[in-house]
Amino acid sequence: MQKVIMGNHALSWGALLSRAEVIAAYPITPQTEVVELLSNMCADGDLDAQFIKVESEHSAMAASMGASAAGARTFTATSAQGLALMHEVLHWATGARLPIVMGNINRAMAPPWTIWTEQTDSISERDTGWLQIYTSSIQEILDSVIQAYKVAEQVYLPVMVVLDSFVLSHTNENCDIPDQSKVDAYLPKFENAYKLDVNKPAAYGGLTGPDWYYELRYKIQKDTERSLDLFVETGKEFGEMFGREYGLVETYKLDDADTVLVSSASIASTARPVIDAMREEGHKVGLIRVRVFRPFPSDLMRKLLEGRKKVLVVDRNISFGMSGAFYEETKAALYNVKNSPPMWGYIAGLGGRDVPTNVVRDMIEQTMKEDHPSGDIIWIGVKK
Amino acid sequence: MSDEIKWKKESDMPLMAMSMGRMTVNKTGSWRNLRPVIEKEKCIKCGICWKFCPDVSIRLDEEDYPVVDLEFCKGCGICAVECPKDAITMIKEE
Amino acid sequence: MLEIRFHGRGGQGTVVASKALAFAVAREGRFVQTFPEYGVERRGAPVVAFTRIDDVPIYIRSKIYEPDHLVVLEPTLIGAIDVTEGLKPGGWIIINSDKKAAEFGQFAGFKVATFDATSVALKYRLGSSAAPIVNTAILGALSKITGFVGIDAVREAVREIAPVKKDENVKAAEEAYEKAEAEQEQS
Amino acid sequence: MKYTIPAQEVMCSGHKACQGCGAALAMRYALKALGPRTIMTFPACCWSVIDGPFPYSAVGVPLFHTAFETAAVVASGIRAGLDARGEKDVNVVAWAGDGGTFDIGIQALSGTTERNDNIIYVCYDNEAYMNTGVQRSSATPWGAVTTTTPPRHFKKERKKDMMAILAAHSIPYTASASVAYPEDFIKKLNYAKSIEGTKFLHILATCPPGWRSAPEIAVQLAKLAVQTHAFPLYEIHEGRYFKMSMNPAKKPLTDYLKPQGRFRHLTEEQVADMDRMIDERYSYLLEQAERSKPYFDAKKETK
Repeated sequence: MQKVIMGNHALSWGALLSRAEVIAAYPITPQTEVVELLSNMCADGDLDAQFIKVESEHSAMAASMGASAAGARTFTATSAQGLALMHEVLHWATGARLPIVMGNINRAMAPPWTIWTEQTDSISERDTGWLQIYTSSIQEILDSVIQAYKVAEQVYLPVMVVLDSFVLSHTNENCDIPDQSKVDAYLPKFENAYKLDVNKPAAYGGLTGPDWYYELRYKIQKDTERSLDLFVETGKEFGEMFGREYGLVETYKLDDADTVLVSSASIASTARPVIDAMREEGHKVGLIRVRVFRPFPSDLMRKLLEGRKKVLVVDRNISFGMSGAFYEETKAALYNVKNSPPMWGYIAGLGGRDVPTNVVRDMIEQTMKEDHPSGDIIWIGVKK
Repeated sequence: MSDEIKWKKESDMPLMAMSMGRMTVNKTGSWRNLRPVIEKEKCIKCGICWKFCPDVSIRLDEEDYPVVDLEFCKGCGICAVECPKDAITMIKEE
Repeated sequence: MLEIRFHGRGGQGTVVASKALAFAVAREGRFVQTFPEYGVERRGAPVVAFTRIDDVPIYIRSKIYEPDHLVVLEPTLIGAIDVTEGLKPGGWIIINSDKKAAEFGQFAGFKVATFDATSVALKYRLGSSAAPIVNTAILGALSKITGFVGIDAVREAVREIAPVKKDENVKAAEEAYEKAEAEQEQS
Repeated sequence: MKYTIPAQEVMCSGHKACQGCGAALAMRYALKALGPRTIMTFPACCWSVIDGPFPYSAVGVPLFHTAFETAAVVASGIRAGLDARGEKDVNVVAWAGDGGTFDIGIQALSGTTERNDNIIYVCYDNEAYMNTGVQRSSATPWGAVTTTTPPRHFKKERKKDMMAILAAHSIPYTASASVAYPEDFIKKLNYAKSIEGTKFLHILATCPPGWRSAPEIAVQLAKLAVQTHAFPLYEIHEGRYFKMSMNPAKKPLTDYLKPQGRFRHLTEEQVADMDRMIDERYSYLLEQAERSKPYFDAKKETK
């Protein structure tokens, strides 16, 4: 079914089509439409789910943990301050190996009060063990929720589907809403082998000393690494069934590119017409949109970037005292590589500052002009 | 399910910290300084000592006399205090 | 790609107008993208919304700085803000107004068309007399004047998007479509 | 022998509770009432340790260890998960200490209670943060010494009235119970099991190390708390109707305080002050119970 829907509703539709059994959520701008539509879907009987209207995001995640531990497919969504409030229990969900899927709308952190987009909220949670998908279109948001469950339930790890505040969350676009029967075939009912079961009583998460905690962490890392292949596999399978294939990254006009722009989410989307325009002028520029940020596809990035002339990474987030996260990770992935290209790290669009095509172009041109980056962090468009 | 679990490598373990056995592997009898001794003659088989044992270490035999499971009894002495007939005495462990 | 900017006041249905246009265009099989300029503006404050239309998927995800066309739902905004900022020469300016297009002499270099959407909205009791919701009427007028989208698609889109008074909203769009004239003032 | 409490043992020996632990007794009784078709969740509390380290457990029912402030809402989540999967006949129990209930967990507990989610919340109250080494909580009684309220600055605030806070949410059932009265305790849990909605049980659980008392008198102390009216046993139905579970003739407060090191510093005057506070609260409860009589009489008649 073709529909024009907003990014937030794409999350709701994703949860509906995935047949989420429990939803626990708390409203926060700019996420509210996600929970509003889900409430209505439940009230109308379109979605047969238990909806727990909790009193905080912390409880949204805690309730999700309980429901997921009981074996139910569980969905929640939040943003910024809400995500930060969840921080402790985000770790818990990972350690307890709960395949929860959560939408996070990238909103800049306060203070000052703000509601506009920036990735620092979800980037701050990159070490919680949540797998993270950064989306760049309304369609991709919906599709990613369904794929997220497929991956989460194989590795028993939670997945965050991330989208830009307003630029995606409140943008309406054409979206194909797949048939439920096809989604059911792609994503069958889930039987959690480790659920709380009165017939097989077990305690989960009991005190664990240094003798085995280390191995439990090793297992999380191994399964996180395994999820790389699963994202590729499930993305391919998705393509076969629905005609839209997804991978760890999306490349555009990359083959012979000597200058490569690496970015994510909506900035990477806006970069496409810029690449088109510059290609027409004869510049060998290409694009990598990083879609899966956790786990970071280091091998793939090495393969794609090794031997290029120049790489610029555009981050809509900042790790104060260092640089942007996508830049850090890309640089780290390329460090032990022989033909590691020089890398420019731009910070753009913090707090929802618009990043139109001319700004993207400025960053590419500056990179092309310079032989080497002047530092680890390049601010673009600061009013000085 | 009360056997001690001995893993050699991470692949022996479950995915997460999930219990695979019961705490009866933990012989708490070693915590004890004082040991309850029951004088059968005084016992009226009321079951109060059984009832108030926090360590589930007193069972009642076929004749309803209490038997202390010294493998687990921590020697707290509640049974001795609660016994209405003073039939239980706490004596020093050797 | 066509880029259209909508100007109105909070509560008038400006954002819905931009969405309804996108919904209608999508029904004709084209690609659309629509979004409001997001702020925390409350009822009565000036608001802006955008719609992009193309025959191929739309990747650009920034605001529209140089729109091809404008829709002004609230004529009193003209003068209060520079509605034509960035407007490409020769672009349409569709204004909800009972005045003649010729009376907007300040818009030299653009194609101006007016339509009294407020009267139509009031006739069908859309919104209140203090705050009539003019979006469905202006959309009917836009369909007729610019031909960006057919009235059939507008009808369906309005029915889909109107939260209440679906029939009245459809009638408002239809009536606007019938009455609107592509009178232009070019100088 | 005629058992006055169920013979079945779900909890096993070998757990890591201190000698004479009231919390261990509380769990033993609770599981006798609840039976094996029960799922529990523990926030950080003594029972996080008592249950035993990975890969072992003592409770004998499925258990989800959770973050300190989340017990109630994790229970809500478990219930929703079970409901979504059609597993209706399982008791879902949040089992938390006083810190996790009165302090850090009160927000989630209030949320669960306001939604009236169908769970049983048991607070085993040992009147301080015993698991971290006896720091004061808002459940610590007036006059008590803890490691953060030393004798010269003993706790000067009254114990938070958690029962009243819960009752103010209009939940179907709140009750206090004691490890010294297992029959009453089990009866209350059985009632809680039989009704829908959020049920809250407030259990006084003796803590010999934290109260600085001898382990062998753990049950005696719990009994004295009731007999001196320091910890009255009562129920609140539907958030409004009070019922005393027992109304013992008052024993001297010093009988309860003397054996506990945590009250040893109190002067006679201070004990008298404490006694007044206890009497004040007790007479309030009696008044409420008196006022509620017609409700329970009518209930009896309809039965």
